[in-house]
Amino acid sequence: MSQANLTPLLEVQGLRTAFPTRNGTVRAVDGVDLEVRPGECLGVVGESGSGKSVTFASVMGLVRSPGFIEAGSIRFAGRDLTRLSVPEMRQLRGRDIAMTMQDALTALNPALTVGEQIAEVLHAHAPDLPAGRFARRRAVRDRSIEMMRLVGIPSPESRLGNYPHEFSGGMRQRIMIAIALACRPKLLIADEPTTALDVTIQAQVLELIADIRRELGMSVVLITHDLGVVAEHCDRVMVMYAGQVVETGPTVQVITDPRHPYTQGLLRSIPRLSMRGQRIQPIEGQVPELIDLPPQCRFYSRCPQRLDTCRQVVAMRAAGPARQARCIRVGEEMQ
Amino acid sequence: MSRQSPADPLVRVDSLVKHYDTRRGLVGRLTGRPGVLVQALNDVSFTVRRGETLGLIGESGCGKSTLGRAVLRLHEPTAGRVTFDGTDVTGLGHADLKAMRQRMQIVFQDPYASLNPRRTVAEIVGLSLKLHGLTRDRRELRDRVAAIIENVGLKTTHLDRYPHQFSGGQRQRIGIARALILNPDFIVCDEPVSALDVSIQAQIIQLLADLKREMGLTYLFISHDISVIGYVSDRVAVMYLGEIVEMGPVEAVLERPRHPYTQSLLSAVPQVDKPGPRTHVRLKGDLPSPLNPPPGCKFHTRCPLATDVCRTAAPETRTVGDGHTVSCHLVTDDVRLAS
Amino acid sequence: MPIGKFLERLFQLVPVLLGVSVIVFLMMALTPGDPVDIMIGDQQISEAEEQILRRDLGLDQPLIQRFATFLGNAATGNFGLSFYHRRPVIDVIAERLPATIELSLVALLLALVTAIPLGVLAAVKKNTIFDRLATVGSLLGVSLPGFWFGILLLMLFAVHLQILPVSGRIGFTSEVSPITHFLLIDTLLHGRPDAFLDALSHIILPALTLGLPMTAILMRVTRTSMLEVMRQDYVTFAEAKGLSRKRILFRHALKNALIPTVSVAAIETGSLLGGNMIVETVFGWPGLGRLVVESIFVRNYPLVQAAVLFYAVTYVLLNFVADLLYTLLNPRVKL
Amino acid sequence: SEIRVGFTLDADTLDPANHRKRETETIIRNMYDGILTRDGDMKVVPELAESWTQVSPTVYEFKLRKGVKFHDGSDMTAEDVKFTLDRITVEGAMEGQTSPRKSLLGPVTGVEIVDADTIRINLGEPWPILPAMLPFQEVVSKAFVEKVGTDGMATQVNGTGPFKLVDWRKGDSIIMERFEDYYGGATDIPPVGKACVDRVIFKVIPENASRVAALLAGDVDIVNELPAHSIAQVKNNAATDVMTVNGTRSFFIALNNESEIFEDVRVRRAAMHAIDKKLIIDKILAGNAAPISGILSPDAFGHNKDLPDYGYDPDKAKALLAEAGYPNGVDVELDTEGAFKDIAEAVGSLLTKVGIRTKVVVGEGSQLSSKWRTKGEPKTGDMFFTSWGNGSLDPFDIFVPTHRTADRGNSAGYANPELDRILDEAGVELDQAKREALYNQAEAIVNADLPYLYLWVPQDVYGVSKRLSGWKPSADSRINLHDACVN
Amino acid sequence: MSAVTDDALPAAERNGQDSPFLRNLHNFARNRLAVVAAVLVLVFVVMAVFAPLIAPQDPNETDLFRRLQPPVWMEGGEWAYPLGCDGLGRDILSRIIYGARISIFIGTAVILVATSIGLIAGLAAGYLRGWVDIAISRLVDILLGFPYLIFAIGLMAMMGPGLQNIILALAYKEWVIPCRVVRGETLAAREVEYVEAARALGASRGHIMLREIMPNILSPVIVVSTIRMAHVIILEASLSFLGLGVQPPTASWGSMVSDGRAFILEAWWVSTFPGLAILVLVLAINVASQGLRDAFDPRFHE
Ligand SMILES: Nc1ncnc2c1ncn2[C@@H]1O[C@H](COP(=O)(O)OP(=O)(O)OP(=O)(O)O)[C@@H](O)[C@H]1O
Ligand SMILES: Nc1ncnc2c1ncn2[C@@H]1O[C@H](COP(=O)(O)OP(=O)(O)OP(=O)(O)O)[C@@H](O)[C@H]1O
Ligand SMILES: [Mg+2]
Ligand SMILES: [Mg+2]
Ligand code: NI
Repeated sequence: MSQANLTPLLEVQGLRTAFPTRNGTVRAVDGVDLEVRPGECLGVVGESGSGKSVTFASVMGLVRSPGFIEAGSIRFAGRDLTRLSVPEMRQLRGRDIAMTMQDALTALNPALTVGEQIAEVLHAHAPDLPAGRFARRRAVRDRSIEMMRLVGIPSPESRLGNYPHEFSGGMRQRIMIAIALACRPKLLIADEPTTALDVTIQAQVLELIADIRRELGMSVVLITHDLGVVAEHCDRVMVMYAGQVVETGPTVQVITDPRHPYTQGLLRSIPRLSMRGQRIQPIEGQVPELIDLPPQCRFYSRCPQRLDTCRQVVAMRAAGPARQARCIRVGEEMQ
Repeated sequence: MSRQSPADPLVRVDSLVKHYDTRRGLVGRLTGRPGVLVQALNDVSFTVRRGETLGLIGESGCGKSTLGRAVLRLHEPTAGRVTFDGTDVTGLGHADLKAMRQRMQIVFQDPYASLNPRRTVAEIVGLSLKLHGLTRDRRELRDRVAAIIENVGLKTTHLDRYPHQFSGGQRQRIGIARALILNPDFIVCDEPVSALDVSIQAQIIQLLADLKREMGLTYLFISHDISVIGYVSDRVAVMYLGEIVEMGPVEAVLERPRHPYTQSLLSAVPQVDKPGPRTHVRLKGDLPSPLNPPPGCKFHTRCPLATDVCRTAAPETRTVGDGHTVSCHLVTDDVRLAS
Repeated sequence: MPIGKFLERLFQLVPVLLGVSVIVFLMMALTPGDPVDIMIGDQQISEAEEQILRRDLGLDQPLIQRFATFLGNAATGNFGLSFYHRRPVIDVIAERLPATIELSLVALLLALVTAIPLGVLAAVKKNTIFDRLATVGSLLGVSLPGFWFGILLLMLFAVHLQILPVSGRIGFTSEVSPITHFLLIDTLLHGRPDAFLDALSHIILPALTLGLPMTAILMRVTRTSMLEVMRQDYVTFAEAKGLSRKRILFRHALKNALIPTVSVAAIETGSLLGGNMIVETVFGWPGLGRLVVESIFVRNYPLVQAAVLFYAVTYVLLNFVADLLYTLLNPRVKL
Repeated sequence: SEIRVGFTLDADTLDPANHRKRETETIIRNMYDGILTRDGDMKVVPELAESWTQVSPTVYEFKLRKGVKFHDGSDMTAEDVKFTLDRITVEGAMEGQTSPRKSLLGPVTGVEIVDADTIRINLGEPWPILPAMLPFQEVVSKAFVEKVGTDGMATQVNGTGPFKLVDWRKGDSIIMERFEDYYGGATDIPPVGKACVDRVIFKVIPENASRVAALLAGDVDIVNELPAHSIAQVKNNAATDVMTVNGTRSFFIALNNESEIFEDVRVRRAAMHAIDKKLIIDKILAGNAAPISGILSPDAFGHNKDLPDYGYDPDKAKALLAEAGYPNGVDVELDTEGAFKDIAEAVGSLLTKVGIRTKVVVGEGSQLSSKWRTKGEPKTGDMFFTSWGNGSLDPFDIFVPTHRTADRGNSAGYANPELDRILDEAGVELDQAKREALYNQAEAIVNADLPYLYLWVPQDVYGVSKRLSGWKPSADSRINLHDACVN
Repeated sequence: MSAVTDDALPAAERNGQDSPFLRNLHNFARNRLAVVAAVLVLVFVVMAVFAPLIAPQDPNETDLFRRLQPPVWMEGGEWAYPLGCDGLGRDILSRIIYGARISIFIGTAVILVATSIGLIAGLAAGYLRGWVDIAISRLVDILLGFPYLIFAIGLMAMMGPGLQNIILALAYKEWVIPCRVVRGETLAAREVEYVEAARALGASRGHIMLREIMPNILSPVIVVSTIRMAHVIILEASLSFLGLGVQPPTASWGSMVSDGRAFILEAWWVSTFPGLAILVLVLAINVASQGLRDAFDPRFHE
């Protein structure tokens, strides 16, 4: 995919999403900027709790109460989503931006057949469906079968009437993708589509997403914490840590030459066959709790290279063409 | 099986079978409706030598956890034998089994579900000492708990906290401490890192490796993450649908896999170090149901190389290298699949 | 498959019925109070005449023999003659049981149709005034006994407003020949909407009164499980699909939330069936409950024994229906 | 036109020979007539009979009315009357079973047909109360019984009464309509003729409050057993009124005469002086009861009008108690059924005030009855709040059972050979004046001995709609709707 | 790097070094509604204990001249008898105050006994499965399908009156409700990994049931039990009517409600006020126990 300067499909600026809790406000997303260009696949990596899901839940307008978007703008195809009314947002969801949930095992309603779950999104958005009641039903059914076939479910006609528990994990994930793609959205947000799956199934699913992306020319956001997945499938990557983006850039560059110490640590802590016998070097410590964080580099307490000067608010810095990282060292190197 | 090590194997599993009887209710039992047996383990045999880590990989539902639990007799095996340090564990009575449990422990996959949310760390970790009557003295109990807690990288100030106050990595450390406090010889690690963050996962793997070295532990290490298995194990067993299809030293199995399933598994692992699209050995379909496993070679439904013989006859286990065994009809000579 | 399950239910019925028979027989037999003495009441009677009566009632035999006879006869569906009605007990019960079952079912239905929307509403408006009021109201339903509400409703609707009848099962002009013995159904089968409305107006107050405690409990259960379900991933996913609020609440959330409601309702039908004596008395409802209580007081053994067995059977069958319903709601449960 | 009665209980059966319940009889009696009946003053008068005579101490002769038709159109004959009585009195006459009403006609040994219009009833021993007991039995059609059998009789009616059965909705209501060929009823109770209303419905409403509500709502025209505390409300309502009639049930407290405490007549008398009957009657029974000093109702045959009254006198009670050796009082228990709990408690608190510290213990009816009615076996309690009905208003079926040594209803455990002798004598005495004197004497004895604390005979209270006319309640608690009309 | 791990903990936990109990109590205190409810429950208990000091009248003093006297705000009411009088002219308020003794005692005792039995039976059925489960489940079915009143009369006949017997008679059938709830929860809990972990450590079945599973399934049991408490208090009245319940003149809320039945048309206050007392008590217990449960459940600490 070219890096042509097309206008971004999705552009998020200064997004802050917070959850008031008894112990204080959790700033789950704290000043995230990002953009997704048409046709591109953006990988989002980061540790559990780093705000990946909340960021995109904010984009979808699905932050669970008591959470709320404090600040920021979310522009999708030229429209500011934060300004849309609830019905307008509903119209948009599922039709223009679709999403698959982190856990395929719990994201499908156990009490409804998969056929119904696919059909209802078609009914809700009715993209070019015939008007008559009966004809419409038929069209929806045909479309559902087509979607199931597209995601590789064998004999879809007979399986429309099955319930989610009658499918394997991989198939459920595929059904969720079928639901997400039913209205041919412009943007697919795939939130950890493979964490619950086995490697061989994971490969199948990721391949499927890649194929469909190519076919439909849609943009994909692939949320994961597996750098391997990103390496294989994404054009660009965005690394998150504690509610902030710490590094972005073209995948190959970020992986071969990580600039942020967290990205470096992450890469180092992946066990590799080639490293047998050597010690892996895990990043010590834990991700900080996102309450009342001091105004300093969020990675400070775990950073092996920390300096006193890190105890200040650190902004994103350019780390090369189309690359940025949130570390004061990056600036130094550039200078 | 040749005796290479001076000592006998610590754990020896012979033809272990485990079927879950999901026939429900009286009528079912009376009429003996067939076809509702989950054949989770089918004739599994292996040994684990003292001080060794045997890695166990395979897809979800292939019977890894069942194997781990059956070895500890947390689930009663349907048939077969487990010998631990010369004692037949499968035949032990209640009291003997309890004594044996001091020497065999388990660390669970889910650090959230495996700790009782209403117990403090001290209670959780000290429980087994109390249960086995190893100490009556409260001070001593606490000291021992504190010692082990520090061993796994937590602090004594954590003793009176509840599990929910810890992060996943810390919880897994508590689970490890609980397993370690009885000073076991053998630990089944049932996917101890699957639920953890990338960076934390590394911490735990490292911890387990260090403990093994310090305490001379023996592990049965279950995971579906091949990189992790590759990193921690001395030998590897690959399971498919209740059977071990390939087993051998880690280098042999992971670098020169002989079974088509192992090969496809390996090629499916996304590699950070080689960014960009790759080609895989693509498997069709999903894992067949253990309720109703296919005849012949169980892998034939998904195997890209399956032949007629695969569909009818179960393959024998062949030795293809030093301690490297494979169950596949096709592996007569050194057939290697293109990746 | 339901056949197997059905057989199994029948199987389970055997020990339950045997247990119930033994308990009820022993209880009646061991309770002081002599049926003959009670029957004669304030009258003179000679020893010989008393013996005749005793013999006619079959009370001259030893206990063991009476029990054996009872079990043997019961197995063939013969429960003997009612001491007072001097007719086969089974006939007497058959005249009354449909009324009791009809009342219980309508009460159940009313409880369900009021409790579920209220529970949903309370969950949706969690912690609002409405929610609190609903909680207090539901406890009110449990704390104040049936007759209190019954008579209150009676005074309001029958005496002051005069829009509903005071007692009975149907008006004198609305008689229809019995088909199912459920008047609400029979009137419709006969194509008599006027009679149907009449029967409905008779059953509404007793059913409301009887169902009230159950409404209260079901409402709380629904509220709790609804809150639980609303947190599930599949509800969020439904939002992400851009479905309407109505569809999400009632199709996605409610269907799952009803699962515990149904199982609680199944347990509670037992107390509904066995607890309707007071309501039947207050509303002059010609049901079995009242008859049984009267029969206990006059030690009408055959009737009490048989009636208790019928209660047990009805209860088990209703539970079976609940199980069926359960599988409808929860496809994971296989019959 | 139609009359609806809000009635406490449903009929057990519609077979006049196969039940033992007053409520059942009340309902049946509107469809079946008896040989004899009672008028408004409780006097026994002929109904299906024209007249009767006592031929000898053990033989009664009845002349039957002519032209009486059953509901199915057939004529009533002497054959039917004999059949009716045989069905009740002969052992095993009802398809092998014996009528539970047999004991009500105790000494009847047989019935003879003298001619087409005359029958004779033979008795095994003199039994002067036969006429008083005959109103309780209703005449059935022989042919009909033979046709439908005992089973059929339970649910079908073919009587000679003013109303025919239309429908019996069990547990709910009994619907009857006027019998157009009715012979007119007892000539001594005018008006004579067909029933006034077209239809009569007995609607079963067991709950007191609901029955009252039904009356207030205009749903029913008559309710029985109107609770005393509802009287004011019914009276205040423009469309309804209250009617009362002296009842036949005597209320009393059995004192365990075998117990250490109540063995002493002074204690028994002390208890009697402690109870303010008038207060309780006024306050709890809304004035609707007649106090009694002996067992008999003031309306009963043989009632002794000159009995001394133990007035309410707490001081005297205390004194008597002290005299009996209880200056500091005694602790006793008063057993009662749940239905009379409040009255028992009121009595209990009055007793407590004079030192007979009473704990009210509520029990279930049949159990209390097995505890107290021991037929001479030893008793365990102290006091028992109870009652005995006297539908015939003849002392025979109240005095004997409650006071004769070891009899069925003698819950006091009272034993007085002298009284037994008087009662036995009165039971076979045919001279009514002598009988009366004997019972007067008996009343005087029990009034002095006080085995029971005699309390009162409550009135039967009915709530009626003001549109009702021609009806008044009857002391035998029948609801005879023959003469009742509505406007 | 000692500071590092502590950073990861929620702020509130860092200073929580005092005893867990105090911490729980502190947590409870923050739930205002629950505190109000708890205070209310306390008020009821105090009322019961000090009834003789609080009650304006002798609860058993009958005065037929005050029969069915209305509450103070109605015509004919007076301040000395603020909630009116019952059928024997006894002060309803005083009887409610005294009745708290019996009703709270019976309600609590029955629920405690029933819940304990139900807990043990439910745990055994759900954890041990097999024939234990079958036996217990069938017994539960038998009792659930058996009309209660018939049962009560039978028990009454066998045991006779007395406070202890009332409690037994009520608990006899009451236990099946918690039993069912517990069984269901146990079935789910027995598969949880911490239960398996305890088994792996060699814990006995008793230990696992009572120490591992039980504490974690209590909260639905508490919810059910508090609601059932209202039932029990009312049921006591039906026993009173049969002679098994509390004997007169002792006041109990249940029997007051049921005594009032006769007068409900003319004197609604006789049964309504004790009914409201039951309502308020149960409501308070409900709210307070939920608050307590939350406070003492370590998971709810955030
Ligand atoms: N409803 C909520 N209330 C309070 N905090 C919340 C809530 N939802 C999310 N958070 C917090 O927001 C932060 C970010 O969560 P998010 O789900 O985005 O993480 P993630 O990167 O998607 O992690 P994972 O890889 O586990 O999915 C976390 O610290 C989480 O605790
Ligand atoms: N208690 C049980 N009752 C019935 N079937 C069971 C039970 N436990 C496991 N199984 C079945 O046995 C098979 C093997 O399960 P097991 O948990 O051993 O797989 P696994 O390899 O550990 O999978 P995972 O990677 O998901 O943990 C599965 O099909 C599973 O459904
Ligand atoms: Mg996430
Ligand atoms: Mg597993
Ligand atoms: Ni790929």
